[in-house]
Amino acid sequence: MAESLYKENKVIEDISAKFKVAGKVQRERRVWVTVDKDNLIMLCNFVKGLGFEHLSAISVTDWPEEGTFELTYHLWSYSEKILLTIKTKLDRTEPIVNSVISIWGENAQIHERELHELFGVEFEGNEDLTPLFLEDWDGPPPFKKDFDWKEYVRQQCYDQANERERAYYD
Amino acid sequence: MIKQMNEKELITIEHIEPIIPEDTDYNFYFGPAHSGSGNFGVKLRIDGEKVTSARADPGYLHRGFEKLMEYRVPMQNAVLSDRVCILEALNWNLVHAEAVDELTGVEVPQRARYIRVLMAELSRLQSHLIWYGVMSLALGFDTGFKMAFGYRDYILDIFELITGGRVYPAGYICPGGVRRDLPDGSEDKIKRVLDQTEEMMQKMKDFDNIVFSRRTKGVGILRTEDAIRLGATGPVLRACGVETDVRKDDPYEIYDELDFDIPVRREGDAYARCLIRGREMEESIKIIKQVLERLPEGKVREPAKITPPSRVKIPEGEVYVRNELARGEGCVYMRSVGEGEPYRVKLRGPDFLHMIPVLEHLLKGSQIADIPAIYWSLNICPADMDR
Amino acid sequence: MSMLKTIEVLFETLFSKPMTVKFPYEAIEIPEDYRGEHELDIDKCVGCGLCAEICPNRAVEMVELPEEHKEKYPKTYPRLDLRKCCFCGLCQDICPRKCLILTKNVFLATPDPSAVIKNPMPKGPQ
Amino acid sequence: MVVTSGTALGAVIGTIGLAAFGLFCGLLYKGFDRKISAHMQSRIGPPIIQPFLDVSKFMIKDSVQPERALTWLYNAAPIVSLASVITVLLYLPFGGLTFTPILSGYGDLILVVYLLILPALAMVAGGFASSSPFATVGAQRKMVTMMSYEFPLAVVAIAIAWKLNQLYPGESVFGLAFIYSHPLWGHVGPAGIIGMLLLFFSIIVVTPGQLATVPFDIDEASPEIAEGLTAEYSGRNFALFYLADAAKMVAVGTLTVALFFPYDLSPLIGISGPVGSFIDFVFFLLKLFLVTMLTVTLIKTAVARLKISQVPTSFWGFTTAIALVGLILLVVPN
Repeated sequence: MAESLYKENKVIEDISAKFKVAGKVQRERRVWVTVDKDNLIMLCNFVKGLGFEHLSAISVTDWPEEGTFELTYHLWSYSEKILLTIKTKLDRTEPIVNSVISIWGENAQIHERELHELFGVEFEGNEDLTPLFLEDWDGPPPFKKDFDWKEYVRQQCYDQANERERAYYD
Repeated sequence: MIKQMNEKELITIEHIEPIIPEDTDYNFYFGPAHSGSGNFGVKLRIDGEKVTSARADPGYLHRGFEKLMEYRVPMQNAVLSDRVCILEALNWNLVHAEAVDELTGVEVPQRARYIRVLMAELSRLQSHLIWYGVMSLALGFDTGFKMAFGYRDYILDIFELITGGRVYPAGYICPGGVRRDLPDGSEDKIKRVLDQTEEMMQKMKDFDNIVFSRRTKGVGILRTEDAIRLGATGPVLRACGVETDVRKDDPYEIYDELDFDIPVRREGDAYARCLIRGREMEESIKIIKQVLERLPEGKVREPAKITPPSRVKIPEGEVYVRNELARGEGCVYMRSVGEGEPYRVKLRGPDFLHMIPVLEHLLKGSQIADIPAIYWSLNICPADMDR
Repeated sequence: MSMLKTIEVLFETLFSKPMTVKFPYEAIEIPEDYRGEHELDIDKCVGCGLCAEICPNRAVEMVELPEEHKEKYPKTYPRLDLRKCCFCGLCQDICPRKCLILTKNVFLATPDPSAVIKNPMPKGPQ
Repeated sequence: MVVTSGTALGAVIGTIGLAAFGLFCGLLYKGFDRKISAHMQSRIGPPIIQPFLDVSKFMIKDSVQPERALTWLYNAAPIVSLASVITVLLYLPFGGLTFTPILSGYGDLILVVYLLILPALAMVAGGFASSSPFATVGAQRKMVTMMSYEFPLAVVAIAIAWKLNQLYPGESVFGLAFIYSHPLWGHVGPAGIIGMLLLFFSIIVVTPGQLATVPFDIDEASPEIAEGLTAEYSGRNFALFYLADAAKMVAVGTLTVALFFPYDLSPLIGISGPVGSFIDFVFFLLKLFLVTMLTVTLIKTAVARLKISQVPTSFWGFTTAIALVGLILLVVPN
């Protein structure tokens, strides 16, 4: 199946010519690029110019042992028909990165709003980081690995009198 | 007689100020508790009959699948995956199963790949029928609603026969292939159902002039660059002139061996979206017929027996899978660190973008009477937005 | 114009057979391996607990039988909590002895809460 | 108003009997309407007596009242609505000429046409009184529909009265009993026939407007404004509205039959006396059934709802034009 991955390698060459990145072609139409936080925005601008207009998704993976958040931007180019994933690492304690709204518009804005709510990542330049799904949630960001939801539920709404709940908790 | 509850026993609900329109400018909740909107709310600011601003209010169906899937093995996640959006349960099964297959690198038997495409396309057909039913109900055409759900029931009978459940296939398309082989005699049952669906599509063409063209032409127009900027995918994007379909651009399963074409229109209004979905149903029927002719023999699942959760190991790696669902592009990013459960799963539903950025953009400046037409022409499903 | 076409279609449907059936008097028959209520054949069950392990909703629990059956059935047997169960049939597929089968019975609405927990019971008269 | 049927007591008993039979007939026709439109959509549909079950169910349920509602108007609206429909029934030649209408007089066609507004007006008042935003929007929309379908209806009434006046000058042309006994179809030339057909067509379009059935049910369009007008009503109040709606269907149907199909069967077959009048009565019910099925059921199943902005234009523009052409064709060439 590995016919000539010419287009994919060319993408990596274009990118690594300008930025210090670690690129990898996983299979046809799948290119993975890791870049450090500082020149993320410049890379995104450059890549948008290359034709990657469609921001498919932004996702965060939480690595508590390493103390980092790993941000992945999945971009699809309608013309090249390749999916480029840009990965970057953020410090876990104060995860701040500048927002890509200027590049991909409301599509990025709504993804960032969700990640801010579920992981607590700060996106500079995105004013509307108001709660999206969990309106009046006062607990810590729930999707982080070290959020012990069992403990949280036990404190918040464990009602001793209810026999079924007691059976569940003890 | 009914015991009169005296004042004390009544639960006192703190007084809620109802919204009485002072003059023409007031709030209007096309909200969750509303028969025309599904469990999802839009806060509209209305001046007279025009909508001046719209703000989506999601979160009524947030079940946290991405967190749940971190505690279960892929086989259990397959059962979970069809609840992400039950209107196209099998398509979501396919996305999840492919992600796990690519991670584990298992060689899915050829027969299973054909059955997977067969079931995914049947699921797309019934999803478009649901859209047609609910859209005509929103426009007041009751007959379209009753007939669409009536004909969709024939497709559900096929699901009942093959997967054992009408709406919930319970992970029929699972990592490694499909859970059960097709019962014998199901091929001609499927062919009969296709004829019945074609019968319904002929009726849709007959009803077209009364319902759709008058209420949806020139309504909710989306320009091409807005569509891309707002993240629209699938029929919504193809209605604005962008010729893209994940089954053609980023082929998966056996779509590259099948021949079908992608309907594209330029106008970008609600009527174009309706026409595209009608044409897509014809393409799906074409695909199903091709699959039925070339269905090979053989096994239907790579590890025939289900390995118990304690001994399941997913090799380390990360993968991003894109599929063409009935509503748009559905993707799964799965990251594994070598244990039995995936380390991180990110589900990207098409409606996450259609219901918040695209809907807010389209509703601004529209008439009140056009809200249902715009709302349902996007074929929204709150389940795969909230996840 | 297509208004007449619609009326023609409606009159055609008026005199053709309706799709629906009058449910309690006549019903659409349920196909063979439909995923309905569970049925445990306790003699074949060896109490391996695989069904409890695979259940995505943790609805299956291995329990011992009450005292009077203990000596005949010493092992632990699956107890099903139908409130949690989503009838996915994974327990039926993983069972090595094929003794936990999902039947075609789907009429599970019941007023008394105890019928929701299906305890493993030996078949036939005690 | 001259009370023709003898003593006041006779009138009271006649009223009660007519009201009961009108409501029974209305609910029965609603049952037929749901059954036939169900079969048109290839499904079995509820039993014919379903409306009776619905009404009895509503009667049992207790009627919850919103806290901020204007209580007296909120509770009076359903009663006024039902009462006004029953008074309309009194004027109509219900059941052919065998039973002369209990109240009849000189200008009762005009009175009936405008009395038919009262139930809708009562519903609007109820909607405003219940102070729910959905009901308020629904009430505004109902007023728009009411205002717009009056014009073509008036044109039809005047056309027929004008033609009758030409044929029989000096008679009480607006009296429904007179109209019922002088069918027009025989006395008009081909142009008149076309005129009558056009008038009948505009009545077909007006009837859904009066009854708020599908193309014009924007006042309780569920997808846009959930249940609109009657959003806050439940229990007995809603039952009264439901009955008023059923009786109104019979009233509007009878008016159409009186204006356009006032023929009796018994003279043709030559049987007179009690059996003849019974045959007439059954024939009338059959005519009423056909007219209702045509104007309510078929249109409800075949057409989608109009937008609020399209309702006035479709009535003032399209329907009125057809009615006026019908009027001219009917009246001018004699």
